[in-house]
Amino acid sequence: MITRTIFSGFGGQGVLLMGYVLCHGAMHKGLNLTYFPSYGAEMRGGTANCTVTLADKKIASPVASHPDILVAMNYPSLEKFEASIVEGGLAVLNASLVETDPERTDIEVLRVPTVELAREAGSERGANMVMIGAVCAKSGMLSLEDTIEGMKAAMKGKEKFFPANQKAIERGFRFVDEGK
Amino acid sequence: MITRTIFSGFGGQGVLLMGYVLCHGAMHKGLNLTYFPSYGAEMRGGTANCTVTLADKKIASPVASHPDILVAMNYPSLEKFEASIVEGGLAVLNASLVETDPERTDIEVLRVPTVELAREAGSERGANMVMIGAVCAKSGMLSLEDTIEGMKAAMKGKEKFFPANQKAIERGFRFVDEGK
Amino acid sequence: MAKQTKKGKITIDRERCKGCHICIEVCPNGNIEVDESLNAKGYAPALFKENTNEGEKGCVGCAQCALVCPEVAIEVYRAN
Amino acid sequence: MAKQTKKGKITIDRERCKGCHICIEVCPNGNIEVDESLNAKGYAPALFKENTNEGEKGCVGCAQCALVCPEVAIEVYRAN
Amino acid sequence: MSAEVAYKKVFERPESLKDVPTHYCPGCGHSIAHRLVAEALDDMGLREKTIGVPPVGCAVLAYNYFNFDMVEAPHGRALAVATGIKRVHPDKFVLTYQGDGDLAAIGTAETIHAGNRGERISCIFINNAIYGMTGGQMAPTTLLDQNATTAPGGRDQRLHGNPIDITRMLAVSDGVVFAERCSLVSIKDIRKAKKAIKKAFQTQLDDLGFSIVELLSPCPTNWKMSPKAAWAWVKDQMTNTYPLGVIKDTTGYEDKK
Amino acid sequence: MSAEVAYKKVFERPESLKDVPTHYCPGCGHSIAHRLVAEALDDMGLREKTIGVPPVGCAVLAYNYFNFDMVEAPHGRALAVATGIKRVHPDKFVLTYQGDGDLAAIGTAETIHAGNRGERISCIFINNAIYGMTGGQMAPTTLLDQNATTAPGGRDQRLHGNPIDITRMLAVSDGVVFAERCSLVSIKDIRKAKKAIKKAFQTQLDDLGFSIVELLSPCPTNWKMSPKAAWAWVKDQMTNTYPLGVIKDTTGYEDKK
Amino acid sequence: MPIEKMLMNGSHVVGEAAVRAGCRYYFGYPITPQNELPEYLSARMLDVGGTFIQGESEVASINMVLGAAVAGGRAMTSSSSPGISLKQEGISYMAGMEVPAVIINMMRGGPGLGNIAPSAADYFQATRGGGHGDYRTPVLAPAGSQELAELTFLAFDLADKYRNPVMLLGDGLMGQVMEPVVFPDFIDLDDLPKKDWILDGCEGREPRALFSMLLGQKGELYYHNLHLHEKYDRITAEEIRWDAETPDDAEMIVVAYGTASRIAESAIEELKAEGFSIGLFRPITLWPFPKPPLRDLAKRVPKVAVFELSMGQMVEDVMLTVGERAEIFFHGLPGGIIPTPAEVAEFLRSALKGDGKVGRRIEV
Amino acid sequence: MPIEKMLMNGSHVVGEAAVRAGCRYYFGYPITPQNELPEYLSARMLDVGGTFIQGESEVASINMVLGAAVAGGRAMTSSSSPGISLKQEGISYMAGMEVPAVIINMMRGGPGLGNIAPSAADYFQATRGGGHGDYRTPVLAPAGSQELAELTFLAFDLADKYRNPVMLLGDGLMGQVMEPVVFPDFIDLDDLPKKDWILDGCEGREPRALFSMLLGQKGELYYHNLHLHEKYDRITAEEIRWDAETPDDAEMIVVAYGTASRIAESAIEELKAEGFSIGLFRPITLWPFPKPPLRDLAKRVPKVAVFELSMGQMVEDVMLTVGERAEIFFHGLPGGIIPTPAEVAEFLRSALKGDGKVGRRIEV
Ligand SMILES: Cc1ncc(C[n+]2csc(CCOP(=O)(O)OP(=O)(O)O)c2C)c(N)n1
Ligand SMILES: Cc1ncc(C[n+]2csc(CCOP(=O)(O)OP(=O)(O)O)c2C)c(N)n1
Ligand code: SF4
Ligand code: SF4
Ligand code: SF4
Ligand code: SF4
Ligand code: SF4
Ligand code: SF4
Ligand SMILES: [Mg+2]
Ligand SMILES: [Mg+2]
Repeated sequence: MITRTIFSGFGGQGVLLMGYVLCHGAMHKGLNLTYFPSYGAEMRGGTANCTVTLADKKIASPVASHPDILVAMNYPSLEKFEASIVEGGLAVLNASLVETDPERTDIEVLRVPTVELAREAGSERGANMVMIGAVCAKSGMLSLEDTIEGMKAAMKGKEKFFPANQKAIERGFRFVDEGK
Repeated sequence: MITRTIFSGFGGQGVLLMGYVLCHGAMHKGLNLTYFPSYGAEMRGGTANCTVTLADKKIASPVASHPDILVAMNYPSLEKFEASIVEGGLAVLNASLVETDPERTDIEVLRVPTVELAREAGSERGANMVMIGAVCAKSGMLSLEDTIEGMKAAMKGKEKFFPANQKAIERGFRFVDEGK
Repeated sequence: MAKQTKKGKITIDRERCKGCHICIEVCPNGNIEVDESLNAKGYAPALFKENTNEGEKGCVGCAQCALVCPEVAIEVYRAN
Repeated sequence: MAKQTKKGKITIDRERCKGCHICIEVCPNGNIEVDESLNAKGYAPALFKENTNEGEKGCVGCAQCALVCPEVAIEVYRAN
Repeated sequence: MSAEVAYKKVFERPESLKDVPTHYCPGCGHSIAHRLVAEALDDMGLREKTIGVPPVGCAVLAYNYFNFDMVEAPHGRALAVATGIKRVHPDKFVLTYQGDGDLAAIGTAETIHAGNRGERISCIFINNAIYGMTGGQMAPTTLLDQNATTAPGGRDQRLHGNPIDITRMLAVSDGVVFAERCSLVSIKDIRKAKKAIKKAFQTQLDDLGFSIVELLSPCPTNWKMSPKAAWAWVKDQMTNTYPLGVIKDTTGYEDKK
Repeated sequence: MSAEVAYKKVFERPESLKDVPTHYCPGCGHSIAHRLVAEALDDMGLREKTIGVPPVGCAVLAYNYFNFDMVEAPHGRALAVATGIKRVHPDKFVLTYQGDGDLAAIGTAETIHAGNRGERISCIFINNAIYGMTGGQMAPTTLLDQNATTAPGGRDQRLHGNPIDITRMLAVSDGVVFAERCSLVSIKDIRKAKKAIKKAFQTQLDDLGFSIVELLSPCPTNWKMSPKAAWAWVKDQMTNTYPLGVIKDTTGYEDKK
Repeated sequence: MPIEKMLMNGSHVVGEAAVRAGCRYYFGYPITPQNELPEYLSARMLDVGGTFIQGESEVASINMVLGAAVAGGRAMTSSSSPGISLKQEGISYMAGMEVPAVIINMMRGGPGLGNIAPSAADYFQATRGGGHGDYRTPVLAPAGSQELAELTFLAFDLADKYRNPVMLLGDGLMGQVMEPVVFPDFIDLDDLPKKDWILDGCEGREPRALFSMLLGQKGELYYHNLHLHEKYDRITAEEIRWDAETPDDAEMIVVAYGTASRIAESAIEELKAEGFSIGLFRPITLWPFPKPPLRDLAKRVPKVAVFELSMGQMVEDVMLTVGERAEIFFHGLPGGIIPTPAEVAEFLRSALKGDGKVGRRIEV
Repeated sequence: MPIEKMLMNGSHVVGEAAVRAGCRYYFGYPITPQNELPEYLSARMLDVGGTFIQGESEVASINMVLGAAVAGGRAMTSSSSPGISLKQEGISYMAGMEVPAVIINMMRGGPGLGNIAPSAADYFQATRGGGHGDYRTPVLAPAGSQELAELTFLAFDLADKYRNPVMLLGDGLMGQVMEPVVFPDFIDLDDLPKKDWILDGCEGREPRALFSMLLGQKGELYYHNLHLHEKYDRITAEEIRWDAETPDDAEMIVVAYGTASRIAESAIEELKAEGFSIGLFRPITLWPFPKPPLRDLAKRVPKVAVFELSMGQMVEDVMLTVGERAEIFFHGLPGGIIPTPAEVAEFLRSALKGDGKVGRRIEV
């Protein structure tokens, strides 16, 4: 099994953190992984993205020509990566910012109203945590427990945010399970 | 025809100038030539030497493994280069400083009392000019005229020394011609 | 609140503006405010108060805001 | 000319000496001279005047010569 | 209504500055310094004879913003490159625009010697006490106790030495005829800075020697402050270590007046 | 006869100087500077804890003459090399011995920043206003109108700039706690120089900071003068451009007395 | 205790590994994309009582390393391409004086300032000696975080074993990527063999001198160079390292190192899925280049495909190794972009077909 | 007028030739064995109204050259091995920015400070780019004073023609040796093609910018490198130069350049006198290396003997050219001594016998 996920969005949307949470969750689960953040050439204020690869065997390239999953937190991200998703792949869209649907019909699409759900869960700032929860739930990459563990490991030192983040992650899982 | 000459002696004995005179004389005569002064590694106050190669054809190496002529202005020079002279080659020794004779018997030897002859010719400082005169006369590399032209070209800008040097060179030639 | 002729006025290029809000700091007459609606780059740009409330001095065209604006996003006009 | 006991004396390593002759310059009592016979390196070394003429003060062991000698070729002795 | 009144423009973008957005962060001093340099060149009619050398630093892209000839110099070598240019075009106006790491760290030798040779070059020195472009490492100009990514816990005198005052070192050379330190964080300071820049430029036109204007400049991003706080930090902290004012002036301009 | 009198030796070669001939020219200041450094180390009992860094310059072979550990540094980098050594052995005594080209030209940045960091290193700076080893090219310290093989007709201010005074530049840094300029061309000067060297060494032992002693030193060969004339030239010419004396002293030693 | 996996980016991995390998002296000047390394060490050295100095330049930094190493410390510096160019004189001196040290080059795209996207265009500089003179430095090319850690250890050991500078050649991408790493244990500095050549003051022994200038008239420099080359021959004989997976029926082997080898590996997986039989030969030591094992492979595999993040540098070593034993194909990407497995797969298909659509055939 | 022969040492020859070739801007830092060159130019530039600046360092000097060249002048610098190492970053920038300039390297023995006896151990650095990134600089290797003069002219012309730095690779011996030289006439600077890319103020035109940093997301750096390599391919196709004298019945050809080729020539004369038939192949451009002509020769001559003043650098280009077409023998002398024809003759005899007594057989 090998799964390549690209997280993409504005600088401020906590995109890299989402990938980081997924990585730590996968470590906790005992998977191999690589985490490749975009860097450099993209200058200040631009969009950020990272590629996370999970596998039960050795991972070759940390760069993905064709991601299995695209997590698009804004529209430019969808535009940029839609074409590269593998046939039958998954696109998880931040419904709060991305109105339009992908053009491709050969991929599955999940729309997550991250901001609204986060507000419900306590604070809009948890939008990215809602998203990672939804992504893990939908893709089955991580269980709820592993995801929460991943969040805790990824945010070591910032313990005061754990409860709020956990709520948001759980909300993301519930959204997938209950469809709302 | 190709003739390789090594001039060697103390720093102060005008060794490089002798070679320089020979070069300019040869240029005047229309020969090809290369001039290779020792440099660098030998540090201050040490001995100086230069290799002059004259030929009527293109000259390959400016470095001589086996000189045809050695001009030794002091004993260390004889010691250093004697072995390398070609069979049947010529060693011209500064008799004023070099008492001992070469060990080799397969080379011709000319002993020139440069200081005494220079004194005769006007000034001890002309010892190196006496020597170059003797060397050219003995080897036939240059005529008296070419040698004097060479001296003038080599010392361009120092015209005031021309007459004294010319005397010394002539004395060197006479020494070879007349054997005294 | 009454509209009134001002000695001066400024225009702010809201897309060029990076929302550092230094201009707001320096305007002696408080004629600039924060525009909460973000610009394309995601900054909250500065907004010139076209209208001044009773007692407010209004823009005098002193150009201090423009002088400090790092983005050269402000042009200043003075009534002649 | 008469030999006489001197307050001081120096020894000059003539082979180490490079004939800069600064010592000759600084000796307050003119006790050092140039040795015209060259040393192995071809320098005219400094020579200590063992004997002093009438009226000459002679070496006092002040070590000024040694202090300036670049080659550390001079050792100085003083009578006790 | 204001529409009825006629207005005339009293402040607009100088011609020496292209009408394009910059990549600088909000509240960055580079942007203001760029405008001042451009205004000075406009005022003095120098744009078309100017050749500028930007640094490697946050201002590396200055050639995208300035509206005159420019050439990129390797990090720290702007003044060596400028020296080559000026010797070919003594009749043209040559300026360098450099950061504190570029000018006072890797470029120390080039800076000191261009000044000492009295090269007819004007140097704009942006001192923000940090390595901006590379992400906030300690600069030789970083203040004591100031945080930097390579000075965890703040700059420590014993470990890192004191903030360097290279402008005062330059002032030791006779070849340096004008050196002033200004800041960019108040109306008054900005006006002063522009005057200093024009004076520095004048020394080159008058063939007097090397001139430098050091500009204390906020870097909100790497100082991890709001623009407002950064501007205040320059005024309250930086100027203690780097007092403002003329450091050297042998132009004799004042006397002439 | 003097033989009858007993004499005791009052001046001999210091232990820190090997008993071998040097390659220096007659009347060269390097030789005297070597002796003074050696005497100072002997007097202070430092020989066995000393690590020295010679320059690339005429003194490149100093490791053949000094009787303690030494490592060759690339040209101009002695103070960077010494910094590495001192950080590994803070308890050892580290000195550099550098020429004016080495320290004030190619090594400018290393010099300025070692001083600014206040490295606990003592620097002996031999200023002979010329590139000796390479055969008399102009140094940054070459005096105006002084001849050099790369300054035909003498150093020209407009072409080459003024002689650099790097020791005064160094003095700008707080990390530099002691800087004195001495010369080597008279009994008095030589005695002064030795005192200065010992004081510079003491600052390192007391962990105060960076210290430098600049020694105006004759180069008869490349000045094309007799040793006597060269010594006189230092006194009459060099000291005008480079006045002797203490340039900086924040050791507080005097107060303590 | 349980082996603990750590998740950190490549630059931090090198920093942590260096500290565990006994490095206590770091000197460097910032440059992207390797700033995370000095940043990490600026804090880490405080923990372990080591020295971190941000030099005033790369030139100063490499010479501080020289000084610290000569004083007996395990010392290192790091930079990226332009900064490494500035260190060449210092590296040549260290090689000449036989001073051990570790130099990290997290390559970026060039020439000049270029940009910081992954690139491997400093192969010639690293393996042929960008500095002057006849010297060599072992060059280690990790292909992932675990190897970054292990080869950092190896770099310090080789440096001390042969008294020679050693270079670790990574790239910007490697410095950014995070993978779980299991670090080797801290070495005990006291366990390291004592160095009898270092400078620490001559108390109780004869003074020592270290230098690279050899003026002697008896050919001292000549003989020193012969001595150095005997050492280089020993290193060549004893220290080559590589990684190879080659099916017995392989139609082709791909030669690639570092990040390029990771991309190539994925491309090979693609082609295997398409039914091709392809091997991968990954040099780990770039100098000495693992010639014997590659030459043996070339005897039984008809095609060799070389993929580099440069316009063609390592390919020369492949040519010098393979000669005419196999067909050689090359595809190179100059810096500036992030390479993808898809593009490499294209090249491999083209090489298999020999249609020359992507990359080119190389004639020796 | 009669062609006048001049007798001056090699360093002066380069200086005079540079001035005649229109060079008016020299920037350099002293280093033996090439000081006679800057010394000559410090005076000569005053005559011709040019600029001579002794930079504060090699790094400063190469960047002054960059500035002068960007401003449109014919500019040059010179140094010897350690100084050239320090110029590598600057050379990489000039290559990246396509700035024409001439760099003279009068090689000395290394590594490190070494000594100033003739050596040719900077071949790799010169031909493979000692600097970072994928770039090349044409490298010209004169073998005597006349060629020093002519190739100095060529260097400036190639630099301008291709907007690229060009290196002239000599050695200390060549700089000291005097041979009669006939100089080409002074060129008229106004005859040179106008440069439409230089910086001289934007009066009456759009401002220009020159830079090597290419951050663009569309692969600007990638395409720039492709552009550079098209240029390098053009140079490789059009500019190779060599000198060959090969009897039809040659048993062996000797490959050597620069001073080594002069020594080898004398050795060959010795062996010819002994009745052997031996040719000499002398590369004049080291990059691009004259592969086609050498490869043709290798097809008909059974043995190739390579002689270098290094431990073996150019020999790699010979191997890459000759492959297995001929037996390759190598003999190298590291720096530090003055090589003699006698020793080379020994090597050639040994190579002819194939007894491996002197030098060694090279397997590709
Ligand atoms: C030779 C070299 N070394 C290091 C770098 C990396 N680098 C780029 S800019 C910079 C320093 C930036 O700081 P500063 O000069 O103060 O300019 P700022 O960004 O603060 O305006 C450094 C170290 C480089 N590009 N080249
Ligand atoms: C990188 C490098 N550049 C240049 C040189 C050549 N070089 C050797 S010593 C020297 C300068 C000598 O002058 P100085 O430092 O004043 O020492 P001095 O000989 O006068 O005592 C130079 C330029 C070198 N060895 N290495
Ligand atoms: S100063 Fe300029 S950039 Fe800042 S907020 Fe005001 S208008 Fe915007
Ligand atoms: S011009 Fe003056 S008054 Fe008007 S907005 Fe700007 S600062 Fe305020
Ligand atoms: S000072 Fe020393 S070297 Fe000079 S002459 Fe006197 S003894 Fe000789
Ligand atoms: S010790 Fe004094 S008196 Fe004696 S020779 Fe020396 S200088 Fe003269
Ligand atoms: S990092 Fe600092 S200096 Fe650079 S642009 Fe941002 S604020 Fe300005
Ligand atoms: S050249 Fe000058 S500095 Fe060098 S040894 Fe001779 S006199 Fe001393
Ligand atoms: Mg800065
Ligand atoms: Mg000097």
